[in-house]
Amino acid sequence: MKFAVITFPGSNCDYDCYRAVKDHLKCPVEYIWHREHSLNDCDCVILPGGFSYGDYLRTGAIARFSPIMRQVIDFADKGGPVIGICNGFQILLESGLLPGAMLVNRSLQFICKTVHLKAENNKLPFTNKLTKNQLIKVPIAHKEGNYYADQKTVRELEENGRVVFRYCDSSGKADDTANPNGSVNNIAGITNQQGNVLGMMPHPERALEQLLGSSDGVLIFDSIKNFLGAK
Amino acid sequence: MTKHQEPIVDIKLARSFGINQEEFDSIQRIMGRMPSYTELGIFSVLWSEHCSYKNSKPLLKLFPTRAPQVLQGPGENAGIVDIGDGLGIAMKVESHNHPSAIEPYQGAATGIGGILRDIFTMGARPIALMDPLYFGSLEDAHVRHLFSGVVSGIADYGNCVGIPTVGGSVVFDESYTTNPLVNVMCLGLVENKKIMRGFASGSGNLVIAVGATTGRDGIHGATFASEELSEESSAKRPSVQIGDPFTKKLLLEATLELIESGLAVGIQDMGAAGLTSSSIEMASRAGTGLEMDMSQVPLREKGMTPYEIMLSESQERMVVVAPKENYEQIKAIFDKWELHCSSIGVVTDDGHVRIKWGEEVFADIPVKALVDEAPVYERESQKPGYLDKLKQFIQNDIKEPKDHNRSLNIVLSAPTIASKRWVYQQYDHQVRTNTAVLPGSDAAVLRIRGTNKAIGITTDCNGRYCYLNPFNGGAIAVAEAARNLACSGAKPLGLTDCLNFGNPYKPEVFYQMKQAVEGLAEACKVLEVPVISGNVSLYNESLTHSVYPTPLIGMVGLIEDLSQITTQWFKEPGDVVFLAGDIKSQPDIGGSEYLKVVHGQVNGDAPAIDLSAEKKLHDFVRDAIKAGLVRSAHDCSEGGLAVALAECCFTPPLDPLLNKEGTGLVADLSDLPGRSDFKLFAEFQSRIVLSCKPSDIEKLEGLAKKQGVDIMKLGTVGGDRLVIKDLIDLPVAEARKTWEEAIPNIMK
Amino acid sequence: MLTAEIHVTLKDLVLDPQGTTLKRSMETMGYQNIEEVRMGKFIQVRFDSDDRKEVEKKVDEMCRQILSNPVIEQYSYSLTEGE
Amino acid sequence: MLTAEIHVTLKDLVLDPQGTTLKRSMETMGYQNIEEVRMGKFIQVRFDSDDRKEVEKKVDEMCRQILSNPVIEQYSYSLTEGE
Ligand SMILES: Nc1ncnc2c1ncn2[C@@H]1O[C@H](COP(=O)(O)OP(=O)(O)O)[C@@H](O)[C@H]1O
Ligand SMILES: [Mg+2]
Repeated sequence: MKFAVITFPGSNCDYDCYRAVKDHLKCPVEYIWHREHSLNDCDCVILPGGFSYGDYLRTGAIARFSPIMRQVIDFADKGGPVIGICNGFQILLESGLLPGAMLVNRSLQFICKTVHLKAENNKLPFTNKLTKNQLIKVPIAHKEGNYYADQKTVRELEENGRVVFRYCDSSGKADDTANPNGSVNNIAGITNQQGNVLGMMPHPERALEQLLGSSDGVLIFDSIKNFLGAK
Repeated sequence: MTKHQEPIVDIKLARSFGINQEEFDSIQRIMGRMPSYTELGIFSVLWSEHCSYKNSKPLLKLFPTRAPQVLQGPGENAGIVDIGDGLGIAMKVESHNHPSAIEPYQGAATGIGGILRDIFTMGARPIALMDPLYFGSLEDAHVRHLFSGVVSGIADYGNCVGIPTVGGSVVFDESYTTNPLVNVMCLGLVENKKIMRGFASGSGNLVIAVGATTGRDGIHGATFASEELSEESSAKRPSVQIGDPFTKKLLLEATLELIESGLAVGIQDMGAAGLTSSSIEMASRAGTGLEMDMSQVPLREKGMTPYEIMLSESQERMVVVAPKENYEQIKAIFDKWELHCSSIGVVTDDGHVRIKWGEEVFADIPVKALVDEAPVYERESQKPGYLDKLKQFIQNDIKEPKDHNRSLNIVLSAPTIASKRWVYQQYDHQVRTNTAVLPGSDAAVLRIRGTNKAIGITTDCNGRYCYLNPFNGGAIAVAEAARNLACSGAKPLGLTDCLNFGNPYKPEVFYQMKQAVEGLAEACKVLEVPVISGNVSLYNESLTHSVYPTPLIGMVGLIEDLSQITTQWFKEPGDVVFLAGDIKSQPDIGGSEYLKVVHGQVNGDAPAIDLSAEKKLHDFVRDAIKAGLVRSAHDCSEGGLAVALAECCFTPPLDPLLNKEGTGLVADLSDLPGRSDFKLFAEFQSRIVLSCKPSDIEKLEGLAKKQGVDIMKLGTVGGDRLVIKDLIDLPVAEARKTWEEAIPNIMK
Repeated sequence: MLTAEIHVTLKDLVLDPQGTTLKRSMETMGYQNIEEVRMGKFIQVRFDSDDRKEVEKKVDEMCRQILSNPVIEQYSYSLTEGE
Repeated sequence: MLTAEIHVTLKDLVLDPQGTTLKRSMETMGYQNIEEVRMGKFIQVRFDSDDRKEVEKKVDEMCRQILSNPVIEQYSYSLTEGE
């Protein structure tokens, strides 16, 4: 059960994801440089957060042309689990593995804080340890997390349980005041049709220890391990 | 294109380079002839204030810089202190005041870029940034523009390179209106055996330029930083560059990979004065010489002359010195990170720096004379007249307001006191997943992975105190930093300072500077904190006045055990609240925020400070924390006791407006001396608010007694109101709203 | 020498947070009668080539492939001679 | 109805890191003969007014005051009738 953390020039949560797998899951994990052409038989791909190519032009726009993305797309097409966190989510959008696009936060500011999320789909490789509609506390840290998709796509996502995480308040209400960035329907994370690709703005790898404020991210990492172990 | 025609050198030209007659004479003496144009340029930047510290050197000698834990003191790119386990913390602060005044976003961003380079050049991986900032009043639209620009510049740059900005400070005062202070501090973690220094050693070794290409950016930037801001500043050739955090991130990774590989013998960043200062400093430290061929430097612009190449301040470049046989491997590392790497010269043993273009020599200067004979001035000092006038302040002439709730609300909503969430929420303070205490408490705390230790970090300086009493103000800056660390459970290891002052040629300004430095030095000695690095920023002036003297302190301390990390917030209802430290003196309202925002006066003297009492207090609090007796600890500083108590009640939930339940306070201050409003708002030093479990009261009191520290019970945690008997009674949620929303409301 | 001047703007249906904020701050500064503000990108690409047709093809491809995101953006460009 | 189309670009002497990175990436993607790429802003402001002179004055002022910083940027604009 081996994990790949893809490093693009400018990735900066690659280290945190690597530590999460190594220290928390205690599973083998390797960094894969974006120019590589192979995923080295890894069983799960993590596209980490950060600022690939400095977020220049558009977030994720340049990274999606990195050679390794061909392998990632192949891997996803074959049903392999791929999780994109923050910038990783943005790269998944740009590369077409997930629908929609990111706009700048409506405050136009970068926002770093811990938010409540409601886990609406607990049937995925990434969420099987969560209960349906469970509330978890996970930090966000982004400037372009204002998720946008046209109405048809949003309906499609909503009707098929593809909205995986939604921003909400401590009572689970997902209204506008609980929306940190203006994303459509408070969407914080979505999955593809097959359910093997997850993109989410919040950082579960930052929520693995009470020392750092929350350990709810454990549920997501443990889900993946659980999924891979059962396979 | 090989021929470069150089202008004729004479005193007029020298003056335009900022070199005076006396300096011009010594240059000719050192050279034994008239210098060439390129040579004059080299002298001018190395002898500028920014590089030579010619007006501050005698003062800097006053600082204590040695201690057993100091692995690297001042003189290198950054200082380093030992934290055990074979690890060290590299630390340095820099100012980017002038660029930020004319282009707040890019000015602040490139400031972050510069300070990062100082840290990773030492082989340390940057782990945290801090941003002490000083602006004019937020009532002023231009100040708001500067404030928001600076904050987003820091945010965009720091966030992009992936270094958490874990704390800082923001002060608002009219004295900084047109000349904000934008100081940035970086800390890095280094394996002690991998510390890298800027030495150009080993005759025959290659001098290699790596990173970005060289263009005509910021030529004469180092001298720009040493001039007062004027109308012309903005008309000059763009002296502000566009930050490139992406390339910085690549350079950081490539440099750390290079150091890890052991292929280089010396590395130095190209900061102010670019290739000139980096190469010459490296040669000077190693006692060697250099020969460099400018035609080999990767250029971005056409037709650049040797002079321009030597003085360019293009960002994201480093100089590496390494044996010839390692060159190909080094190049491979920089290729991987898509950065330039080009051999531009060799180390020599004749002690000269020789700048050539092909075979033609453009400069040939003895390194030792260039560095050692840089001018040093003991400037004239004169006590400013305003100081005696302020001493005549009689505090009892201040009318006591009836409604102290109202006063507390005014003080809590003063931007200097109010919550800085608007600022730090824009910073990624968690990336790299080590931040155990996020912004908002006295000191930020980062755990050190692979150990059971953590470090505390804080930045402090109250410029108003330094204005009212430069010596005490300086001492207080150090004391407050150490106090903030003590409150988080950390023992200070070392500090870095940024001396922000006005024009040193004004005797009054030099007086402030001298006194403040003496105060800093005295506090460093008594509190046993060595100075390990620092920076001087002079000429912080607008058309009419100097900024408040602001010797900013950044301090790092060690927490031996993760379980001892302490924060300022009350924890549980029923806990008992104490005031430790100076509980007997009469209050003095001089220099306080209360006097300023409620009574509209900046007057009186800075608070008194007894450094040995301060030291005892810190030791006591740390020992009490170690003994597991302390639930929360918060120092009293700006805003006085009332504000400190309120801040203890403002527990940090996700939603700033939802306070944790039951962390209100019922307190009684009747046993403290002095008038009610002074009791609440006087800014006593050497005071810490502690809370403990009821079952630990005796132990805590016993420890205090044993260590000779006064301690007094103030009240009990509980309820949802902040109650100070007969004086204050406010719902915590309401007070918190006032404090949280003050800055966001202004910045809307 | 040919230079492509490329405009990338948000599609009309997409709300523009930057434009909206800009409009608001202009209004606070006393500017009136502003109906709408939209923020876009202006990209200049200078080619070392004089082959208009070929360059035009390239530019169009660039715009589709990388310079714009069709989910939210539209583009237009023009070619000019010289620097 | 008048619409101002405003271009804000970096001054020629100022290095444009975004443009440089974009150029390098496009080259890696196989685009050749690119001499330089510069990134700028394109701002459209729609006014509910037909007074050209007055609008022009406003736009110029806006450009100087909020849309650009003369230390590093330059601007140009044109006014068109209608939406
Ligand atoms: N510019 C800033 N950037 C990041 N954090 C800040 C900034 N200003 C203040 N903070 C944080 O807000 C908290 C309160 O700051 P301050 O009042 O200066 O603390 P203190 O008085 O204890 O030194 C601290 O945790 C500090 O790190
Ligand atoms: Mg404090």
